[in-house]
Formats: sequence, structure tokens, C-alpha cells
Amino acid sequence: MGKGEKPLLALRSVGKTFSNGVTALADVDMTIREGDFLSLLGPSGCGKSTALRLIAGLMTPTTGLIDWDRKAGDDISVGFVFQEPTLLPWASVFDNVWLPLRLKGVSRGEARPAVMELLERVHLSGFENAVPRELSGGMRMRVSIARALVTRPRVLLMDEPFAALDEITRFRLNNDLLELWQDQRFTVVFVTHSVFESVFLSSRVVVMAARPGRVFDEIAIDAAYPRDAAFRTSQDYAAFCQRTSDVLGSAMNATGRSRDDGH
Amino acid sequence: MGKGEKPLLALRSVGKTFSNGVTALADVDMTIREGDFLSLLGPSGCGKSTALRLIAGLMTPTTGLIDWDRKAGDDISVGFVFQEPTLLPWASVFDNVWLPLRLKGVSRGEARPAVMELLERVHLSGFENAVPRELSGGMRMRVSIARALVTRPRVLLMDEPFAALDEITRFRLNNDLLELWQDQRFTVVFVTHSVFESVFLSSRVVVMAARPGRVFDEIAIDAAYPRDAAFRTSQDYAAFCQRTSDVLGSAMNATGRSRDDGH
Amino acid sequence: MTVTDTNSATQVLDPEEARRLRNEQLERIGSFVLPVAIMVLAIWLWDRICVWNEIPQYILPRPGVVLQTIHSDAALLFSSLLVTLKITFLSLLLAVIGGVGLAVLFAQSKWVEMSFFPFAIVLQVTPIVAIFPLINIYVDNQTAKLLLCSWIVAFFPVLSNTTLGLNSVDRNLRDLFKLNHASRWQELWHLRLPAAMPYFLGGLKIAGGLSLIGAVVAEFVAGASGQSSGLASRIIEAGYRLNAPRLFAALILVSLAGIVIFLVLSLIAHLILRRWHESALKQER
Amino acid sequence: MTVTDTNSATQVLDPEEARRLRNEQLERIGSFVLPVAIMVLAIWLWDRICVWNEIPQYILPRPGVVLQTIHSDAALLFSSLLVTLKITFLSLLLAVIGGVGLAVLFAQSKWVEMSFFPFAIVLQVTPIVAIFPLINIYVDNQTAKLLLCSWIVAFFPVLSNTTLGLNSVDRNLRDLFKLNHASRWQELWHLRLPAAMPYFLGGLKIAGGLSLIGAVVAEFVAGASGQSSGLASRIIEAGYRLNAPRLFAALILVSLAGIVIFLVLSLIAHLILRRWHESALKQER
Amino acid sequence: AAEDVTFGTNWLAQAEHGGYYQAVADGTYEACGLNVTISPGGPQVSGRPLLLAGKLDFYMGGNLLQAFDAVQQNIPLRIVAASFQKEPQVVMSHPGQGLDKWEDLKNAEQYILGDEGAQSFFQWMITDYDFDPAKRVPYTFNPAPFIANPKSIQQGYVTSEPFAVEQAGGFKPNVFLLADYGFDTYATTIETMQETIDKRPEVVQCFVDGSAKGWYNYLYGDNKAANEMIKKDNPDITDEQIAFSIKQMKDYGIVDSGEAETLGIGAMTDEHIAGFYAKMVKAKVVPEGIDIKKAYTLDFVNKGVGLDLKK
Ligand SMILES: Nc1ncnc2c1ncn2[C@@H]1O[C@H](COP(=O)(O)OP(=O)(O)OP(=O)(O)O)[C@@H](O)[C@H]1O
Ligand SMILES: Nc1ncnc2c1ncn2[C@@H]1O[C@H](COP(=O)(O)OP(=O)(O)OP(=O)(O)O)[C@@H](O)[C@H]1O
Ligand SMILES: [Mg+2]
Ligand SMILES: [Mg+2]
Repeated sequence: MGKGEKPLLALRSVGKTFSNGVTALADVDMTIREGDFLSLLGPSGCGKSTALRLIAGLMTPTTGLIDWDRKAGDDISVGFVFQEPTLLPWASVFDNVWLPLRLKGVSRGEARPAVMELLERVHLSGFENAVPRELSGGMRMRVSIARALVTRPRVLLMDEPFAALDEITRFRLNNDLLELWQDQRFTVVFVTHSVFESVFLSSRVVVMAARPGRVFDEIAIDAAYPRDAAFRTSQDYAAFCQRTSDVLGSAMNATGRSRDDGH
Repeated sequence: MGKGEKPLLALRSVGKTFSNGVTALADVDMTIREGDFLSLLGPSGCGKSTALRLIAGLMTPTTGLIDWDRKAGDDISVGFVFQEPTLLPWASVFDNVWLPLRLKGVSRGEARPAVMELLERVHLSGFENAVPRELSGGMRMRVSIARALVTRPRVLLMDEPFAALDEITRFRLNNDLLELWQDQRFTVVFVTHSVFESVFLSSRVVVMAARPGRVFDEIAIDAAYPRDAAFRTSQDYAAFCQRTSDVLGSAMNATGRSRDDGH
Repeated sequence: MTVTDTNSATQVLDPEEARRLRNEQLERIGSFVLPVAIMVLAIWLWDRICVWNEIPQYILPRPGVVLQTIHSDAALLFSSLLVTLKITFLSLLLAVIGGVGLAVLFAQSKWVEMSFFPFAIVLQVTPIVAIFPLINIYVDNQTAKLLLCSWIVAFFPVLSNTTLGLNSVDRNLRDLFKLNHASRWQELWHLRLPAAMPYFLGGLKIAGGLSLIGAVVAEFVAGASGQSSGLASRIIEAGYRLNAPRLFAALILVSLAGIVIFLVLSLIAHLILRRWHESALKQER
Repeated sequence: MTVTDTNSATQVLDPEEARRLRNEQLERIGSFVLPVAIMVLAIWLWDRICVWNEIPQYILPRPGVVLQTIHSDAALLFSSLLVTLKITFLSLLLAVIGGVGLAVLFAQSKWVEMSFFPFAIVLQVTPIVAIFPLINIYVDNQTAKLLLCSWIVAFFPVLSNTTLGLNSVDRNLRDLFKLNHASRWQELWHLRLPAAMPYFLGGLKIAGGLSLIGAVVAEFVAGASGQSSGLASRIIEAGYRLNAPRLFAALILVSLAGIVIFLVLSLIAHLILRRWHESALKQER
Repeated sequence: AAEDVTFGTNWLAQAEHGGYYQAVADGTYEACGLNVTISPGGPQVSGRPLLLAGKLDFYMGGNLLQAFDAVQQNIPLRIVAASFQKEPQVVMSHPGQGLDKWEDLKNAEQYILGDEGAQSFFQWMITDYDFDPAKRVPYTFNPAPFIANPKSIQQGYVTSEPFAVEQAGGFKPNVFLLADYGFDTYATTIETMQETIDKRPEVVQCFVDGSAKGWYNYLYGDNKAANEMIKKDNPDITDEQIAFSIKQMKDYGIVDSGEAETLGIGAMTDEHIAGFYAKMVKAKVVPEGIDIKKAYTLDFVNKGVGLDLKK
């Protein structure tokens, strides 16, 4: 569905084995097209975070290759929401969100409107001077989200960004994110544990299985954007969710089996 | 519903203001009865974690008092699952789970069966020798859960323990937890962002509102235990979820309003 | 388990809580009174030891005598103290610049570190007394000589701790900077240096004392004479003149200076770290 | 952005990636070859400086001469080195025991720390030269004298860094122990000490060099002579006799000993921390 | 049985301590009932505190000034004999650098002087001969800086440094014996505490006499055994060095000259000491009004002991 169909990058039989011998990923093939909203769903420990790090270039695969679209150029800006908030503990909320812009040479004053707008969006207005340890877990995660968005990156990699948020804030942020995405046509790879969230947001859901981490199945969510509250109550939505849940269930079982193989 | 009705502890108009002037809780009244399964639900930053820390005695309230049942004695064992995994980074998974027993003087050998059983329960068999940094986010959280359960505490305080887990593992652990609870009749205070989870698990749901953090409403989930997959699909369940969602929605709005008051 | 009341400890019944509160109160009083009390006790003990063992004044003078000497020789001693402190501060400054500078250099690459750290160690372990003749031949300016000597003594802890700190940065944060195409210098400035701060400040606390002792030792070795001489000269002179009270007076001044430097550096560390680092945080209760 | 191939660098086209790989390879080779190369270069430069400036041998001998002396005076020098190393290791051991012991004591309570830290500072900043006469009077055993002196020089970094480490424990972990009714000693043993390990090991690296220099300085001051004397005596004697080659041979041995001690301590630190602390982790790539 | 006493010297064993080693080696001390142990000092070690604390019975003092200081500080320390009539302290300069005369020395670029020197004779050089205190740099017992800088002067013992400089620097330095220019202190004194004098005068007498005899034997007799002992205590010393020292001591009349020629080695006189004190007062090295009689006693010397041993 949706936007452009150019493949932005492709994982070609990518495998990752850590130095302690744990194989986090084996033989993963995945294509991400420009403008995709791709969700990664899978059991805990199946290698979702690892896949995201590989895509971001923070790790190199042990086998296989990650093939970026040459034409996309070298300077694709990537926004990354880590699974943990990963904030600078000594810097205020404002400074943490400002950071990516600051590294691009944007002054505090110039950055202010963008930063404040994002803080407003993640409901953190009034906390710009707090340091991370004075925030609750969910608030920290929201700072991290704001930071990833502040540069309007062309690729957004998000590792369970909303897991620590209450459902209502989560819904709001889901909507916000979708809106932004439709506006700015960036590419999103989104790790989540919520079937509902993945179906609501994404154009494609990739379900992974564990031990070793691999792509188990892919589900295209062929529902039109924009999606809104109505979509959440639609028959389609329920059906997609059901299907995704089922696939996830089988993936878990596959995991179970392969564990018995002694892998 | 459920178990004993002795009040185990009561929060009496408890308030907490941090040294930076942020009022996390104001005038919170709450009674927790022996054998309760109480869920705390509320917007991010409303003071749920703070409430848990106060109950655990890790902080003292600025105003009001926390009244423990005298007869319960001084040595009530408390299990705590922090919002972050909070593992010893230098210790293996086994040692991390063993820790609370070790502090009680239980030797490695004696502790082994209990530790291994819990690791099995949280699907971490085979990882007992890994150190935390070799685990995924969800795996770390599961270690933390195992650690809290290993002493079979009389009171279990859990701060979003399952937020980082996939839904299927989450369901399994929900069931496991309920089973354990019914078996051992401990008291649980459970922070979650999932309305479904809170309804499925708890005998009472306390919904909090923010700025300042306070109890907004309390919903008794008058459904019989044991609850199982059937309950998840029952009309009752849906109704409870709907009602809880609505209350949470109003709590969020109340939060919004009070923010406009300039609080 | 825990009972706590609104701003009042009188209604507290729970023994554990009561104990905690008592401890806290004690701590609060103790943290001011006790150090002073213990200091006084130590001085009293010194006095008693002198009396009980009939130690003659020319070996170990009683504290009273030393105090009197500090008072009577104040002009001489304090002007010397000032000279020593000047060298101390300059060399501490140089230790910071040199230590941090080298640490930053070493942080650039593992092989830079492995190539140049040995030289830093050589500097650290070379006895000044032994190489002073060389310094004396090739350095003319007296202050420069003194600074060089005391710098050699003081810079290593700053270097070593800062290096450790620069290498202890959270890996995810480093990845964040990498993703944002941060330059080496940006990473250094916005990430590594702030993250190394607690380690650096720890090194600084060690270097504070060392640069003081370095200043004294430098003067011992490099010698200064005339009016503008520091405490080391006073110590040597007093030792030679068998003037034990003055010798101990000078030593006491060195010690006091050391304590004050440490307190000042601790305060600075506290102010810098208090908002975020465990070591300086007030535990919220 | 990034292209990486299965175990082969030949097909890599992306310049950034290529650069990274090249850097990594360079790093790997460099980390062995370069330190040696730089050392050789430094020695060559030393030689050249001597030749270019026509520095006479009695001021700064050329490295070749020094090497020859190390060889020809090997028996004398190495037996002295052994004496010095013995003192060094003993005093490092004492520094560890004393430093960690005091740090643990200070960690018990803020007021213990505030009361006794001043004494530690006094010890740190007291010039050994000045108080040696007192030590000399009350300590009879020569080895004890030397140990005391070099301990005074070496213990402070261990103390200071360990204290910092003990105070830098994650607050949630401390809470965890509190919830489990851990005793003070359990908290210390299972939480604070392991958490302080990186800081302690940092302090140890500083103390390693200091205890070596402390051993040398102690001997300078305490002036052991005769057969059983360490490198300091060799240095003094050679200086007095203007036997510069031997003096520098002794200095080189001190430096080498310092470097070896540092490397050994670094290795120990690496082995202890490699599984969990950022500073020792191999970055997963 | 022989009484154990310890004598502390102020340097590593060397020929300047020859008399005492001689007396130990040939049993002179033992003959009058003393079992003497010699405890050598070193460049950075001061043995005097050990004397004050009673760990040494006798200590080898440098010159008279410190005895004056002791009086000032009310320390019951006394000089009982002066083995050297002249302090062997010299100042050296490079020949042919315009520093060939004592009066010119103050024009040197650097004065390399040890701490003790700076506290004693240098004060006198400043006030009496206009030396510039700012030019002093410490002597770390390494003559390299002096050899490297031809415009510098350096302190030394007539018995040691000139030899070392000649060997390493390849030139014969100008040597100025301070005693010849007015710094006429006794040196290498034997100091002891008043308590020892009061309680064990016979021990003091024996030690003073033995030392005098030792010196005669060392200078004029067979000194092989003593030299062996010296070499054992200080393995780095060479035979040439020892020979040079003995020659210098004789040539410059360090031990045996002036009053000692008639009163015996160790001789002291009130006049000599008072004269030196007056000079030092004038040079503002020591304050006026010290009761210098408390600094020494003549009870044990000037008895002509050992004159018969001189050949
Ligand atoms: N640094 C590491 N060293 C060794 N093994 C690691 C490391 N990081 C992750 N692993 C292993 O790789 C596997 C995948 O980890 P990853 O973090 O990608 O999982 P995940 O899918 O993100 O899980 P979760 O949903 O729990 O976050 C896990 O089995 C983990 O044990
Ligand atoms: N140490 C602290 N110092 C100052 N303020 C704090 C501190 N810890 C928490 N707060 C503030 O207290 C409020 C409540 O925090 P708390 O962690 O209890 O929220 P929470 O309900 O657990 O939120 P979340 O669901 O996001 O975890 C927040 O506004 C936060 O900013
Ligand atoms: Mg993950
Ligand atoms: Mg929370």
C-alpha cells in the first residue's frame, strides 16, 4: 500500500553471531521500501533489537549483507529510539532533545521552536529543565522519542517506543506518528510487542521467530491510510489483528520446537 | 473479592514532594488488604512508581502516613520488580536470581532448584550463565521478575513487569502469576499500562490521575478466580475493560484540566 | 513495616524507622561536630603522647608549642605558604591541562594510547631527585623548574582517571552519537568529557594533594632561597636549625593546606555532579 | 549507507565502511607495532639529541652506552632492582589493604568519612623527607621504614578512588538490597565492592607507579647502603660518582619496572572487568 | 664486658671517617671498654635526631654552627671533641673562566650548594663576601650540572668532589678551602647529649681518646683494616678515592694542624670557638648573645692523647 515502492534497503541472508557464541539472527531476508511503515513483531529475545542495530549500521552482520540503495546517498539521516531511553544523564530534557540538532550545528535559539513543539507533542511541556533522573520511566522514553523526531529523519528506527506508556498517551502518539509519517513520507521500522499497535500503524508486519532469530512470516496490512479511530473499531482491523496474532502464535511455537532441537 | 479482607496496609492522605519541588503524589488514600491483587493504572508520570516505592519503604512520604498492619510483623518479605531491570551487571543470570536467597544465607546448591524452576518459568533456561548485557531488554526484565519471585514474598510489588514482553509470553506469565497468587495467597500491587492486563489480573483496579498524582477512581473487578482464557473472551471482561478504559480516559482529562490550572 | 508521620518523629513507633530517623539526625549533627571532635581528640592525644612519653620538644613538640609558633612566626610562615600555594595551584592547573589533554589524545585511538602511555608512566615513576640535575642544566627559570617537578608528580592521576572515564561511556550513547554523524570532537565534547567528569574529578582530588606535595618536594629538590622561598625551605631550615616547633608548624600548614584543597575540590565536584551522578546525589527519601 | 560482505573486504565499495575496516585493521596491527616503533623512535631521538647537541656522556649518556651498562652492570643493577621491587610490591599490597580498608570504613557512614578523611589527606600531603627523622626514631626495622614511607606515597589513590566507587552505586540496586534486608556487610560485599571495582582498579593503576616511586624515594630518604640496597642507592651513588651511564641504566630499569607494573595491573583490570564494564568491553560489531 | 655504643656518621663510609673505623678495626675503643658500632649516614639522612632521641650515643657533627643552634633551642647537646681542625668544605670553580680568585667567585652564574651549606657557610659568604642568594641552586650530590656549566661554582669536600670532577670532567678545578678565607670552624665534631656526659663520662672519655688515637693511626700508621671496613660499608668507594682523600687531609692539614699539633687530635679552645662565633655574629649567621659555652665542653680533649703515635 501507500507510498513509494523503491527498495531503500535489503537485508540479504543476514546472520549475526555475538562474540559469546549466541546466534541472534540467522539468514534474515527483508526488503524495506522507501516510505514503508514496517513493524517487527516477535517473541522476546528473537533478535528484533539486533536487526534494528544492524540496519542502523551500529553493528555489522557476521554473514550476509545489508544493501542500501546507492542512489539514496550516504547521508540518509536516521532517527533511532533505543529500547532504553539512553539519555545524557547530565543534560536537561531540552538539551537532550536538542542534541541531534546541536550536532548538526543548530544553535539553542534556532532549535527552540522545534524542540518545544516536540516536547509539547509528547506531553512534556514544563519539564524542559528537568534532568533524566527526575523523570518517570515513561517520561524518559518520551524524551527519547522527541529526540529521534527532532531532525525529521528520513529513516526512523523505533525499538518499542511506546511500551512504557499508558494506552491513551500511546494512542495519541500512534496517531501523531501516523500523521507525521503521512506528511513527511519517511520510512519507519518499528519494533513492538503489541499486535494491535502493529496492525494499526504499519503497512507491513514482519513476524520473527527465535533461536535463531529469523523472519517467520510477513503480513501486508492492506488498509487505506489515513487510519483513525474508526479503523480501530472496523472489522478489517479485527481480522488483521486476529491473523497477526495467529501468526505470532505459530512463530512462538516454532520457537519452542527449535529450542527442543537443542539450538 | 477473593482472599482475606484484613487491611494489610493503608496509605493515609499520603503526599510526596521531591527535593526539586515536583509534587509526585498528593493526598493519596488507599487500602490494601491481605491477599489483594491491586492494579495501579494511570497516565505516565502520575506517580505510580513513586507510590510503589513509598509502599516498599524505599522513600518516606512528605505528608501523611503509611500504616502497616501491626500484627503483620516487621519481617514481611517484599518482592519488588523495578520499572527497569536493575540487575547486577557483573553477575550471571543465575547469580542475579539467586541474590535474594543468597542474602538470606541460602547456598548456591540449595537455591539451585528454585532458581532453575523460575528461570524455566520465564523462559530463560539455558541463559543462566549469561551476564545482563548479553540479554535482550525483555530477557533482562524476565530475570528481574524471577528474582522478585524467588523468595516467595508475602507482598509483591511489580512496576510494569511485562511491558517489554511480547503478548504471548505476557499472557503466559499473566496466567503463571495468577496461579502462583492463588496458590500462595500473597498480596500484589501491580503497576501496568494495559487495561486488559489490569482487568484480567486484579481484584481491584486503582486509576490514578496526574499533576498532582492522586487516586482518581477505584474499580472492583468482581469476577471469580480462577480466570482463564475463557474469561478473556467473556462479556464481563469486555465490560470491565470498557469501564476501566472510560475511567482512565476521564482521569487523563482530569489531568489535562489540572495542567491548565497551572499546577 | 514502615510508619511515618507528617513532619514529626514523636509519634513514630516502629523501631526500625525510629532507628533510621535517629541515625539520620545523628548523621546530620555528626557530620559537623564529629570531624571537629575527632580532630580535637587527635590533637589532645598528640599532646598526651608527648607528655606521657616525656618526648623532648626538640623531637616532637607539643601541639600548644606548635600553635604558638604558628602565631609568633606567622609572617614568615604564611608568606612561605603563599609561595608554596602558588606553585601548587599552577601545577594543579598544569596537571589538569596536561592530564586531560593527554587523556583526550589517548582516547583518539587505542594505538595512540598504547604508544604514548608508556611515556606517561616513565614520567610518573622517574624520581625527581634523580633527574633534577638534568632539569637544572636545561631549564633556567626557577619557577619553571619548580612547576615542572611538581607537575610530574601531579599529572598522572588526572590522566589515568580521565582516560578510564573517557573509556567508560555507555555504549548506547556512543551509538547515538554515531548515528547522528557526530564528529570525533563533538563526541568528545558533548559525550565523553561529561561522562568522564566523575572519574576526572576523582583524579583531581588525588592530584590536589599530589600537586601540593609536589610543590613541596620540588622545592626540596630545586631549592629556593632568600625571601621568596616556600614552606619546603622553611622545613629544611628549621630541620637544620633544630627548630622543631617551626618545622612542625610548617608541616601543619602543609597539612591544613592539603585539607582545604581537598575540601574545595570536593565541593567543586559536588556542585558539578550533584544533579546527575550517584556519588553526589542526595538520596531522595 | 552501509554494505558489508560475508567475511571479505574485497567487495566492499562503500567508502565509509572501507575506511572503517581499514582503520580497524590498522588499529589491530598498530596496537602492537606502533608502541614498539614509537619507543624505538624515542630512543633514536634521544641518541640523536645527544649527538647533535654534543651532550657529554656525564650529563646525558647515549642510549647505547646505557644499554651496555645495563648489560655490564647487570648483576649489581638487577639485584638492586629486586630489592626495590620487593618494597614496591609489599607497599602496593599494603596500599591496597589500607586503601580499600579505609574506604570501606569511610563508606560505613558519612561522619566516619568526614572525621577520618582529613587524616588520610594529612598522610598524603606530608613530605616524607620532613617526617622521616621521626619515623627513623620510632621505627627500627629498615624494611618497615621503607614500607611505611612508600605506603604513605601509594595508598591515597586507592583510598580516594575506592571511596568514590563505593559511593557511586546505582540507587535502585541499593534499594534492592535494602528490600531484601541485606546487612551492611552483605551490601558491601555483594554490591558496593563489585560496583566499585572499576574505580578501585583505576586507583590501583595510579598506586602501582606511586608505590614504585615511593619505594625509590623511601630509599633515597632512608638511605640504605651496602649490598642489600635498592636502585635509589645505585642512583645516588652513580650520581655522586658521575657515573651517568649507570645512573641512567638504573633510571631505565625503574621506568621499565613501572611500565611492566602498569601493564600487569591493566591486564588484571581487563580480566576482572571484561565481562561487564564499558571500559573493558570489546565493542560488539 | 665492653659497653655497646653507636656512633653515627653524616655520610656513607669514606676516608673522612677513617679515624673512627681505625679505632674500631684495631681495637682501640675496645681497649678502654667500648664496643663501638659505626652507623653510616647518607645524602638525605640526618642522624642528629637519632642522637637527640637517644638512639645514637655519639654523632658526627658537621661544624660548630649547629651546636650553636642547639643551645638556642635549649637542646642539651654538646661537642666533646673536634676531629677536624678545619672544615674540609671547599668551593670549586672552572679554571680560566674569570673565577680563579675567591673574590671573583661571587660573579659565577650559579652556586651549586647543598641545603646544609646554604644554611651555614653560604650565609657567611653572603654577608661577608657579597654572594647573591638568588643564584644558589641545590646540590643533589651529582656534579654534572657543575661540569656542564663552566660559569658555575659548586661546593664539595676537599677530599671528594675535586677528585670526582677531575675524573669525570677531565679538568682540575680551582679549589678554595673555606677555612682559608675565614670560615674557621672546627669540623667533624663528636657530639653527644649532656646526659651521657653526666652519667657516663668514662664512656665519653674513652670514645674521644680512642678516636684521637684512631686518627693518628689512620693517618700515619697502617690503615688497611680500616679501609677494608670502609669498603665493606660502602662497596662503591675505590682505593684511589681513599688514597686521594687521605692525601688531601694531610696536605690541607684538615685533621692535624694548629692547636692539634700540640694538644692532640680533637683539640678545641675557647678562644678559637669564641672567635668563630664573633665572626658568625658579624656575618649575621647566628644571633648575638648565645651562651656558646653550653655548646661544647673541653673536659675530654686537649690532653695530648696519641701524640706519641705520630710518626
Ligand atoms: N551484546 C550481546 N552479547 C551477546 N548476546 C547478545 C547481545 N545482545 C543480545 N544478545 C542476544 O541476542 C539475542 C537477541 O537479542 P535482541 O536484543 O535482538 O532481542 P529482542 O528481539 O530485541 O528482544 P526483546 O524483545 O526482549 O527486546 C538474545 O538471545 C540475546 O541474548
Ligand atoms: N527523583 C526524582 N526527583 C524529582 N522528581 C521525580 C523523581 N522521580 C520522579 N519524579 C517526578 O514524579 C512524578 C511521578 O513519577 P513516577 O516515576 O512515580 O511516575 P509513574 O507514574 O511511575 O510514571 P511512568 O508510568 O512513566 O513510569 C513525575 O512527574 C516525575 O517527574
Ligand atoms: Mg529488544
Ligand atoms: Mg513508573
